[in-house]
Amino acid sequence: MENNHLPNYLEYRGKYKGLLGWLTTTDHKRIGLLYMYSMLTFFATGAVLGILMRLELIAPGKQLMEAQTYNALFTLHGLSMIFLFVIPGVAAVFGNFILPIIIGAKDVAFPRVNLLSWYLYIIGAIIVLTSQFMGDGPPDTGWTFYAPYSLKTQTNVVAAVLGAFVLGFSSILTGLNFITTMHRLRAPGMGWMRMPIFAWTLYATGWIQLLATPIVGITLLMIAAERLLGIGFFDPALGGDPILYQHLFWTYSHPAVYIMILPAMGVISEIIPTFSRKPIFGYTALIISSMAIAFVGYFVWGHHMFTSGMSTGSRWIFSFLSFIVALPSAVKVFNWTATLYKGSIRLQTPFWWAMGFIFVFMIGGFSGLVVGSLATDIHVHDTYFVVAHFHYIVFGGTGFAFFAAMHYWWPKIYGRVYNAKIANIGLGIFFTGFNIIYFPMFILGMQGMPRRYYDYLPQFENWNVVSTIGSWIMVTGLIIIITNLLRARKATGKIVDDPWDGPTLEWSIKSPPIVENFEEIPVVTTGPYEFK
Amino acid sequence: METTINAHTDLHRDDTAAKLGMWLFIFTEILLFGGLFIVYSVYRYLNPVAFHLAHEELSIPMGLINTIILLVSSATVAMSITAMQKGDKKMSMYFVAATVILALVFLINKYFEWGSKFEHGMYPGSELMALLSKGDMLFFSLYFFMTGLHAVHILVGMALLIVTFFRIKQNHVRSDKYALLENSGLYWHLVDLIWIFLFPLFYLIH
Amino acid sequence: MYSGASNLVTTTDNVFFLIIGISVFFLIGISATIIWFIIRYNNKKHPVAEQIHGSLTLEIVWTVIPLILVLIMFFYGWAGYSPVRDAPKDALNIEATARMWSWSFKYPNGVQTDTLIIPLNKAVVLDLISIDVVHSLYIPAFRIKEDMVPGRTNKMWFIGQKTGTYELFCAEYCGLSHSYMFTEVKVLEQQEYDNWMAQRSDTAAQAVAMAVPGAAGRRLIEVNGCLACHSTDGSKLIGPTFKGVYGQTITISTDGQTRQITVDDAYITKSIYEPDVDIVEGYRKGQMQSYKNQLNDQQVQQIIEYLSTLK
Amino acid sequence: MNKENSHISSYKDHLMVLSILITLTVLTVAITSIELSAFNTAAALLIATVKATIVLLYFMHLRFDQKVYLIMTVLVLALLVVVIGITVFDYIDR
Ligand code: HEA
Ligand code: HEA
Ligand code: HEC
Ligand code: CUA
Ligand SMILES: [Cu+2]
Repeated sequence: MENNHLPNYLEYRGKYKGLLGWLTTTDHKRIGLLYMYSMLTFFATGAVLGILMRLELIAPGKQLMEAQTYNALFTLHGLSMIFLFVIPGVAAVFGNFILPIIIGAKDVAFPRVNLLSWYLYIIGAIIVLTSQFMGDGPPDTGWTFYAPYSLKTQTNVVAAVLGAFVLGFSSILTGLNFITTMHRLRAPGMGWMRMPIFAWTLYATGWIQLLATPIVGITLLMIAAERLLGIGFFDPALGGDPILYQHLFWTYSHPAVYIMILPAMGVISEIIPTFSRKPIFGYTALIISSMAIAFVGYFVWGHHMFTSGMSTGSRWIFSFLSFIVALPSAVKVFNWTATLYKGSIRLQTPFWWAMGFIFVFMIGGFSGLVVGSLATDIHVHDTYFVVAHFHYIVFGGTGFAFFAAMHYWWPKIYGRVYNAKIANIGLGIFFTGFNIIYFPMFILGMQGMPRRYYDYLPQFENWNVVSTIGSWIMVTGLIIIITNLLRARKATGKIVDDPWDGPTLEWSIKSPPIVENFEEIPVVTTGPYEFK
Repeated sequence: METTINAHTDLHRDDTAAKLGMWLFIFTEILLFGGLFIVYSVYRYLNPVAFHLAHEELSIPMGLINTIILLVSSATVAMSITAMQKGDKKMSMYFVAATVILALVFLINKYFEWGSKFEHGMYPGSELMALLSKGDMLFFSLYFFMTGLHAVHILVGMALLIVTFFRIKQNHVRSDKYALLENSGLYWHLVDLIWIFLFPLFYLIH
Repeated sequence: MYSGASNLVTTTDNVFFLIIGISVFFLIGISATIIWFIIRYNNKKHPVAEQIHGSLTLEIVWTVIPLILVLIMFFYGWAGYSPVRDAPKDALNIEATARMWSWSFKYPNGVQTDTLIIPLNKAVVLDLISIDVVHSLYIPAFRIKEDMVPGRTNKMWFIGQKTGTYELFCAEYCGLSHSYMFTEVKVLEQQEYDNWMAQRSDTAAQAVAMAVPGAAGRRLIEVNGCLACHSTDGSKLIGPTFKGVYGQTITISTDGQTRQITVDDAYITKSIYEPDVDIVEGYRKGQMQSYKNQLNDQQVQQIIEYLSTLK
Repeated sequence: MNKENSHISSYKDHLMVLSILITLTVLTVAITSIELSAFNTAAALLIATVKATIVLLYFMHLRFDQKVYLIMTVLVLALLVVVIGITVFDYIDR
């Protein structure tokens, strides 16, 4: 390479230096990192709240806090984990950093809108967080804001709701940007059917973001209007119907779970071929299944409302479709497994993360089948079984994939490798802790312990203790993992461009990438996963 | 290479991308109102009689005039694009200006319409509203919220058109580069599109 | 599991076993396959990968087999659930009312309780009513749960098939004391149940029991769930304690104006009918809901009588 | 502009479309002012849909643009209709 002197995106000096340079950047890579660090901060906040909740639940009765505090904690925990961590999650961080490179573009289609998305994200986050300190105290509605409780409580619901609205806007703009990018900026020769799976999952995600988010946006606005102006929409005293609120909320929030998981599945679909040294098995099937998840996932929202008093016919339809939407996920798991067959597997850290993902994702998905079935959901709805289901699949799925992506692309981002041994040890501890926290929750749920309980009956104590202990193990693991990665930016690690011999375009350029990504836009002549 | 900003915004200009982006945004807006249409359909289904009676409080001529105003304004933006394509800058500016003025007239109408309701003590949270039957209450809640949100969109559309007007004036928008005009136009049609449904749903239903 | 406590237990638990069984089978099968591949096709053992792109046959196989499996799961889930929808005609109809954060049950003959007492082997239909926000009536041992939505009446039915006492939780988050919104279901032999009911509805016997000053008020306070928020032993719960409240001088705020008053009949009546008008210092507005539709003047008088006995 | 999109609608076309739209509007008002009970709503909505289609096809140029836009729009609107349908079904079925 001749142009070795071209500055990479980290060293590059624009009009402004230092922090200001970052805050005014329109470089997708820098924006990706802005997202990453802000997101890690919110994740750490949410996680600390989780740990505090577990401490409170270590025994029946009051341990640390009053009921009001506990209720505010799980609300903020849910809000920040969902809206600030996993919904933007993989898409905003790695979608931003990797998507343009992996399809051979210099940037996203609308770089300035991209920066705007990040600002909206931060503004939304600030509004949500200040709702904790302003008004009549932190909201205590749960992240679902169910009416009419959210209309009656004296706490500061309006700010939290408006914050979520702004966050939704940010999410919409990201989706819009990515879709346009994929339509317009693929490298010459990269037809749709040569686009890497990760890009495809972002494409499917983008559509859900565009078409589902506005519905929750307007719903949250209605809640705000109802509280501020007394416009009756959901309060039965004013003629409204609380169940309609649930319909609208889940019309978004079920598709939203696929916003969380699809890019995560994309990451796994990138990692597995790289480390098995062979093309992904069933490329077309994976694409179809992504689109199918996005599409069918739009029509299953009612499975969150099986006990709400919905009509019998609706329960039938929603349960049926919930089972159908499990099929594309099954197809994905089978294809990942088949990719390993006759490969030449390299047991490196990102690969282990991918395997961890598949394992916990399966448990989460299977428990999804239990709650998707009518007879059983009547029993476990709103119990710890559901809490276990979604931690397994949200934290286990999206969270694992997020860390997998960090371990896979970290060398791309910083041009250095981390200490693999420490990373593996961290993963081991984390994985163990993870299962110790959340598996007991399945048992608690089957025994009938309802969720959002500040206090519980003595017979539930044993498993709660186990779960709390698990949370300490997991923190240890996570701290090891994160410090190991952060240290690898400078201190340790040799400098490399491509530690994994990756097949996709992002590995064909320097690490860290130069500002324009490619010195010359590549011409694509084959599918994405071809090994010599 | 001067600034990071330049390095990335100087990518080749892509009007098709801009248009695609606008369309995607329009889809979002459609679903934003879509949420309200869901609410409307459900409550209408639950309170058919109340909705029927409540709509008689609204003035059909007023609604009709506003509908026609919006339709005409839609035609004027469309024609301003035609003018632009033909290279007739003046004409194009006239048409944009006409659209903005029509929008203003629409809002003034709306102001009087809402105003007369307010005078009668009909506004969200008022005592009179609280006395209504539940179905009536829902009808007027929806009426104020949906037409209110629509009015907000009119304001946004007007702002876009005014910006476009000056961009044309400064020759930033020209006959070989009129994506902004086209996109403001698309947005304006969306506003019209939504009104096409709001009008029968609130003013005409039986 | 399979306790047989209600008519729904066996069918529900069968579905659990079916789904969990299939799941465990696949979980172990897939995990074992992955581990086997990792060992067998490790790059040390298998240095050159075969470039396989896919197989249509396999795709079809692993779409169709799970499709069949999920249809089976769906079917049994539905079949296990559908009896929940239609109750027998001759069932015992009880009105279950939830409010923040207590339960009350009203029998056809007007008897009211705060625990649900039902006869063995008899179908029971509950009309689920909520006064304020969404609650959910959940009896884990019976495998049944249904939300109580303000503004509409949901229904639930079951047959208690084993005598005993079971927990009844509120499963839908409803605010501060959601986790304390707890009561019990007692399943009694028909004979025992009849005795209990006879005693409760025997007006003469009741009159004797109620003759004790305050007894009637005490009963009202129990069945209306006041004790969820007010203690009678001086401890502070969500609302002020009832102990010694009558005749006490307290500070209240009305529309932001604070003033001192002495608790008398009129004040208590107002507190029960319009709790949000005068707020006792140190407590929050909006917690207590009006009892305008639940308690008549005479009952309020009985409550006052009871409160005045609490010194 | 891009090549595929060189179609220029004339002023006359636009005025033509406008007059159709206005006629349809007046027609709806006329129809709904006669009591036709259930048909009223159906007719009003049907006409509104026709009007919307005209706006989409001509004013918003879907007819002359690349087909993707048309396909996307149709799918999005279909999605919205299905979602409204499923939700309302719950209430009808109760
Ligand atoms: C990333 C997010 C995510 C994902 C991907 C999913 C995936 C699924 N979810 Fe989950 N869910 C949540 C996040 C998620 N969920 C959250 C956050 C909640 C709670 C919200 C709240 O109330 O606060 C929730 C709640 C929830 C409920 C409501 C429970 C209740 O409140 O009572 C239901 C009910 O049907 C459900 C079902 C499913 C199903 C069927 C899937 C399926 O998509 C799963 C498909 C996957 C598999 C099936 C495994 C892989 C397949 C194989 C290994 C092959 C073998 C398969 C077969 C033989 C079928 N989920
Ligand atoms: C992504 C989503 C996500 C994640 C990751 C978590 C993580 C955790 N959650 Fe979860 N949780 C939710 C989403 C999530 N949660 C949601 C949506 C709800 C429902 C809320 C509601 O009901 O409304 C919920 C509810 C919920 C409950 C139920 C509350 C109730 O119903 O009463 C509990 C109880 O134990 C719990 C516990 C935990 C714990 C212990 C963790 C822990 O695992 C967290 C562990 C993580 C760490 C310990 C990280 C520590 C690491 C650092 C601090 C590193 C430092 C970082 C840097 C240097 C950058 N959560
Ligand atoms: C949801 C919780 C809750 C329930 C249930 C409840 N209350 Fe209260 N109550 C409160 C709170 C909080 C206050 C203090 C604020 C206020 O004055 O409104 C209060 C105040 C009162 C007062 C005034 C007390 C004083 O010290 O001046 C009386 C009397 C009272 N309640 C009676 C009742 C009766 C009788 C019932 C049942 C029929 C009942 N309450 C049920 C929460 C509750
Ligand atoms: Cu009542 Cu929770
Ligand atoms: Cu869901």
